Amino acid sequence: MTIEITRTGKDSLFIDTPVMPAAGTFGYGDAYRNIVRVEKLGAVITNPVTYQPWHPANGTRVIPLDAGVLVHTGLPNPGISKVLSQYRTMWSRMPVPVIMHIVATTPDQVARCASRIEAEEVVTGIELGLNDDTGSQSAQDFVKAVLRNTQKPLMVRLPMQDAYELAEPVAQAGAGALVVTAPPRGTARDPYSGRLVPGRVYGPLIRPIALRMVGHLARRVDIPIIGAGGIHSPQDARDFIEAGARAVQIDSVTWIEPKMLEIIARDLGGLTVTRASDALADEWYLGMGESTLARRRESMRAEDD
Amino acid sequence: MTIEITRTGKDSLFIDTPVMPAAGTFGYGDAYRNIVRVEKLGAVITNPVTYQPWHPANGTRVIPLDAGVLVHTGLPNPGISKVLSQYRTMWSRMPVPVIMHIVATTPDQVARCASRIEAEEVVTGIELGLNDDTGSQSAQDFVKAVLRNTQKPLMVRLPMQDAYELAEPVAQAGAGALVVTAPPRGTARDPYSGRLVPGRVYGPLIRPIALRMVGHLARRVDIPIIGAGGIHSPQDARDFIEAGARAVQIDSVTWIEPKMLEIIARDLGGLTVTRASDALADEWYLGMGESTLARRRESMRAEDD
Amino acid sequence: MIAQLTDAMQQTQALIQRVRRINAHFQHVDLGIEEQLGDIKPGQSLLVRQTQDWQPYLREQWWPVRIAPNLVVVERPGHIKYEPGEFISVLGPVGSFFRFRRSLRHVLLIAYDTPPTPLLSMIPLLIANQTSLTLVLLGEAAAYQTDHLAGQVEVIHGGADLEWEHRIMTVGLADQVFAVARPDDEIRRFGDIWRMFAELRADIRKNYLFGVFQSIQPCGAGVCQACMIRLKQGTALTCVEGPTLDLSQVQL
Amino acid sequence: MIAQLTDAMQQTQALIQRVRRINAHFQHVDLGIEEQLGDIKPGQSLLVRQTQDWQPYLREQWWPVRIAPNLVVVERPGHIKYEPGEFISVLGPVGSFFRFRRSLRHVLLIAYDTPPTPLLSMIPLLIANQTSLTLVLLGEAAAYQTDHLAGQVEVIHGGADLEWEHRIMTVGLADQVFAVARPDDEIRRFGDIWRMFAELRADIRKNYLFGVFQSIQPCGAGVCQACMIRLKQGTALTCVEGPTLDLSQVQL
Ligand SMILES: Cc1cc2nc3c(=O)[nH]c(=O)nc-3n(C[C@H](O)[C@H](O)[C@H](O)COP(=O)(O)OP(=O)(O)OC[C@H]3O[C@@H](n4cnc5c(N)ncnc54)[C@H](O)[C@@H]3O)c2cc1C
Ligand SMILES: Cc1cc2nc3c(=O)[nH]c(=O)nc-3n(C[C@H](O)[C@H](O)[C@H](O)COP(=O)(O)OP(=O)(O)OC[C@H]3O[C@@H](n4cnc5c(N)ncnc54)[C@H](O)[C@@H]3O)c2cc1C
Ligand SMILES: Cc1cc2nc3c(=O)[nH]c(=O)nc-3n(C[C@H](O)[C@H](O)[C@H](O)COP(=O)(O)O)c2cc1C
Ligand SMILES: Cc1cc2nc3c(=O)[nH]c(=O)nc-3n(C[C@H](O)[C@H](O)[C@H](O)COP(=O)(O)O)c2cc1C
Ligand code: FES
Ligand code: FES
Repeated sequence: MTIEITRTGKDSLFIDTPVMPAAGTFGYGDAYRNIVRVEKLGAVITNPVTYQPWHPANGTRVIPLDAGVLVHTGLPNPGISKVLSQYRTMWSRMPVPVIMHIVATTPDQVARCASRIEAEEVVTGIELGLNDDTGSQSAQDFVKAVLRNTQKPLMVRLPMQDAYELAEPVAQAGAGALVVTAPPRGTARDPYSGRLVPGRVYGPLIRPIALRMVGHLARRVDIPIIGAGGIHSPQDARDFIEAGARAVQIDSVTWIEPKMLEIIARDLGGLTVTRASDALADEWYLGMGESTLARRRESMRAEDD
Repeated sequence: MTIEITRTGKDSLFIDTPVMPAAGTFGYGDAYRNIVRVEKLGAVITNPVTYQPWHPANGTRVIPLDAGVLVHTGLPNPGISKVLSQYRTMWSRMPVPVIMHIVATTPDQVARCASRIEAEEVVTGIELGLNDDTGSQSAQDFVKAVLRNTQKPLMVRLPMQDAYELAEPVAQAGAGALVVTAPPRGTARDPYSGRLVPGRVYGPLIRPIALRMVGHLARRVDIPIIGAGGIHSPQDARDFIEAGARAVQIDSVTWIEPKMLEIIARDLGGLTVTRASDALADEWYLGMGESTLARRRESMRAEDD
Repeated sequence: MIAQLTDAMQQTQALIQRVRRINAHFQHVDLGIEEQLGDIKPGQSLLVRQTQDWQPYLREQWWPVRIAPNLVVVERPGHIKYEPGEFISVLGPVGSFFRFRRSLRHVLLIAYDTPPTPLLSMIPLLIANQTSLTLVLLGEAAAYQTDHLAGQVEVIHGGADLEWEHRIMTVGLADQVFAVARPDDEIRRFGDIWRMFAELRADIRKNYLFGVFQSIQPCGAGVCQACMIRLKQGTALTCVEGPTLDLSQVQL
Repeated sequence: MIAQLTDAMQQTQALIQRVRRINAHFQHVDLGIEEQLGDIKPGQSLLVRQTQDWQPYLREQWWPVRIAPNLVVVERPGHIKYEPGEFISVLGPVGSFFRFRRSLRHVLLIAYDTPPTPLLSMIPLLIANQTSLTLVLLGEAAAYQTDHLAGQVEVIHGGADLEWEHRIMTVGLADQVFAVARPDDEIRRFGDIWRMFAELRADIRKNYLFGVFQSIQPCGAGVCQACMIRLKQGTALTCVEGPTLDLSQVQL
């Protein structure tokens, strides 16, 4: 299976499996090396990177919600130069394309990021993350700033708040694909400090809202859409494909059940694991078949009798 | 306590308690008469009404989600004439203002609804529900269509999808207050039919997104904002007030725990019930103090010993 | 159809007093109920929450199978664990009660691909009234074990094709028929039942063939409109006018 | 600070083998662990999920108090019910292990307004090494009952004001100090502890006073950045470089 996930042209991006991690959920590609077999994924999207280093936000970072979580980080990262020097070698060994997520800070900084990436063979493409409250004009400026400085394929991740408004302008400006959408911004009360904390909201309830956006926008824009938002199972991922997405990004479930990322990728890649007994050695995953613990439990039960 | 919830002027709307049910969660005002003491609420918002009768949607109506639910009804209602003739008498006995929610179908039909309501003494105000995908111009046309035909105060409920975009134009067109926001549209798979079902998403995870919108818009528009979206407890409601809302609407928790609507209203109305022993007779609610069942449980336990 | 308004629901609590396994698949749970819940009548149900948090979000609909003063016995799937002494949150009574004809000699109950639980609360009442009762289990309903039912109930196991032994006779005898069907495709299945009766009888009169609807009920109070059924004339909310609707009036 | 990269975490399961009440507030749970989880070392923790659904959403951080081959004993609040025979989902090991000085004669443990649980896994190791141990319980930590701790651990109850008997002597004796503080305001409380030590000692050298951080960890794998702590130079992720950080390097 080969899937073209950006608009057709000489710089189009092809992947083998229509599943990849969302920026911010998979680090720079090696954090889950003992859990997720990266070669089963379509691509790796890096954590968000800015031109300059960014420091972590102050105050409360995490507020548990019902079936979800609000996270507030301030998007800390050591800046693009440090990230490239630290991960270049590791990325050169990646079995799948590496797509760098860059944050739309200013068109100038974004342009510099793009030209830095243009020089890096190990990076296959760019994902540009637009901030909430970005207007159409400004979004187009960001896209053009990237495209003027690189030939690499460009995906643009739309903020949920303005996805409907930005989709067409961003496509017109030349983006190769749209990621619909980033986790929405929210505010929640920190039960300890008593303060209202801003952040991003993650969890399964985001999914129906994102799925509706994907279904809606897939009929309106003529570049590929990559669906994202609260996907927590293979069926969820297939729903996005059915609604019109060319591929999907998996977000916070990777934090909670990292193996789920690979399970979804195998499923949509046509490698569904259905039974323990038929599984190839490398297809075993948690909960499948025999284990020493299962035997230990049996002996516990035998002692009870 | 008296709170002005629409912009100051001769037709402003005053309420005693900054808490009311959201349209669609409280019927026409009497469904919960044995559970919720209406006089503790600030106002009653009716179920959404259209000029013509609307029929129910086909297909699946309800899809349970994690900590939430997707509901798809098609907004059935018997049309404004039937609603008025059926409920006029009951509303005349309501101890708090009745605000009719009318759906923005066409400016012409909305204008007719407004002039029908203008003639009804029992209805104190209008809440206009804008549909998703309404543009700014069209939203202003709807608002003006209402205002040309009534002197009654007008609240406008913004769709979540376009709340940021519509807030200012709607305020400029003369709306007395904004309700931020209606439950967002979403899509979810019906596990039985296998179909993707469109509808509205309800649940606690909406709250941080809505709360952020309220905090954001309260600093940008100069008419009162009524906060709504996934409020499930008195603390949630107070969060919206702290973020800048003049009052709040309580939505789907009323379906699940109808008494919570009154508990929130009492709390924000300054009538917090803290202990069973001090509660006035009418302040008793589920789980407070003595009950015949508690005694019955004691005797079950005594038998066990 | 004009709403048969029952008295509005209450929100209160119930006490799990006793739990008995009745067969491989089901258990009966005795619920002690508060006086304020009022008189629950056969046909009405309860909307129950056991958790303090919001998962699951919607209440479960619990069907009484026996009703006594201050006590309701409900039939629940056997794999769920209920602890005697546990309090649960209850909304109810939900819906309208069964309406029986004045002179009633024989009632036919049909369960089609679903357990007959929602029908069972009428059994004690009808037996006390000397009404004879036949329960037909069709399709997947055949797996329902009936040893716990009163001996007076004649039980017939039919096939998946709405066929059973002596069908013409049982249908001919019945003064009223009450059916439940698997809720994921209730309207279609009630349509199957309707057409089956229409083949057997020249005309199906009013107040004869009823469906007991198990639509998911987000509110149970007539406000959310999610349980609305299209009638030939107008609409009905299964949580208020239902769960039992005359199938001659429903748009099948 | 350059990341002390431990080997990356595994996702696997553990078996609850035994549950013992150790005092009024806590229980010890014996977890049988899969070989693939590898060697867990004192200082590391596990991220655990018991539910199949998404409520609660985040994993709980479980702190070992004793580590043996294929077995980890964790200390959990007493009011939660764990069933022997139950499987739980485990991510781990999380974080880096405690680093001790080569010649270590006395270690001081401080729990400030929080149970000392995250510190306890070093006790068996240090006792085996003939290191003497003092545990000071400050503020709300005084409610922690210590009867289950090894007799070799000297326990001192202090006040809410960071005072305790023979404080100057205990601090003077200690070669290394490890502290936990209530997580809702950890940085401020570690600041209190730092200032208290700064009053007692002319200068606080590196590798002497450590904080064991209990930040909420959405991922535990260094990817979500939510557990990031500002250092005087740069930053540290408590889930990778922590949970134990040298307080002389932390921006307090
Ligand atoms: C799964 C996941 C996916 C992500 N995807 C994206 C993405 O597609 N695009 C993306 O940009 N980030 C992405 N990020 C980063 C994330 O969106 C947030 O930016 C990051 O988590 C910090 O936001 P916060 O709400 O935690 O903190 P905040 O305090 O809200 O962020 C810090 C401050 O920085 C501001 N800010 C953020 N970005 C900019 C900017 N570009 N220009 C000016 N100010 C800015 C915010 O408005 C805020 O005031 C992702 C993170 C995760 C975990
Ligand atoms: C708690 C609650 C609050 C509500 N608040 C509002 C509100 O503030 N404003 C409001 O309008 N409704 C409100 N409603 C009604 C609700 O928003 C939905 O309109 C209703 O539930 C039907 O939508 P649906 O998604 O279930 O069905 P859908 O099938 O999505 O709705 C039927 C169709 O009607 C279309 N439609 C809806 N309104 C219009 C319109 N005005 N003009 C043209 N087409 C239209 C929809 O796009 C859809 O295609 C509320 C309902 C509830 C339960
Ligand atoms: C050039 C630049 C650098 C920034 N660096 C940081 C940073 O290091 N950490 C951070 O949390 N936010 C950083 N931000 C985001 C600012 O903090 C943000 O614009 C400010 O907090 C107000 O935004 P808000 O209203 O969206 O919260 C940076 C923004 C810009 C434009
Ligand atoms: C005048 C008018 C009457 C409508 N009546 C109904 C109705 O009775 N039931 C219903 O579900 N939707 C009704 N609708 C909404 C239409 O069904 C809706 O516009 C159509 O389904 C397409 O909208 P969508 O793309 O948002 O789904 C009505 C819309 C208008 C403008
Ligand atoms: S369940 Fe809400 S109207 Fe019937
Ligand atoms: S918990 Fe996610 S980076 Fe530490």
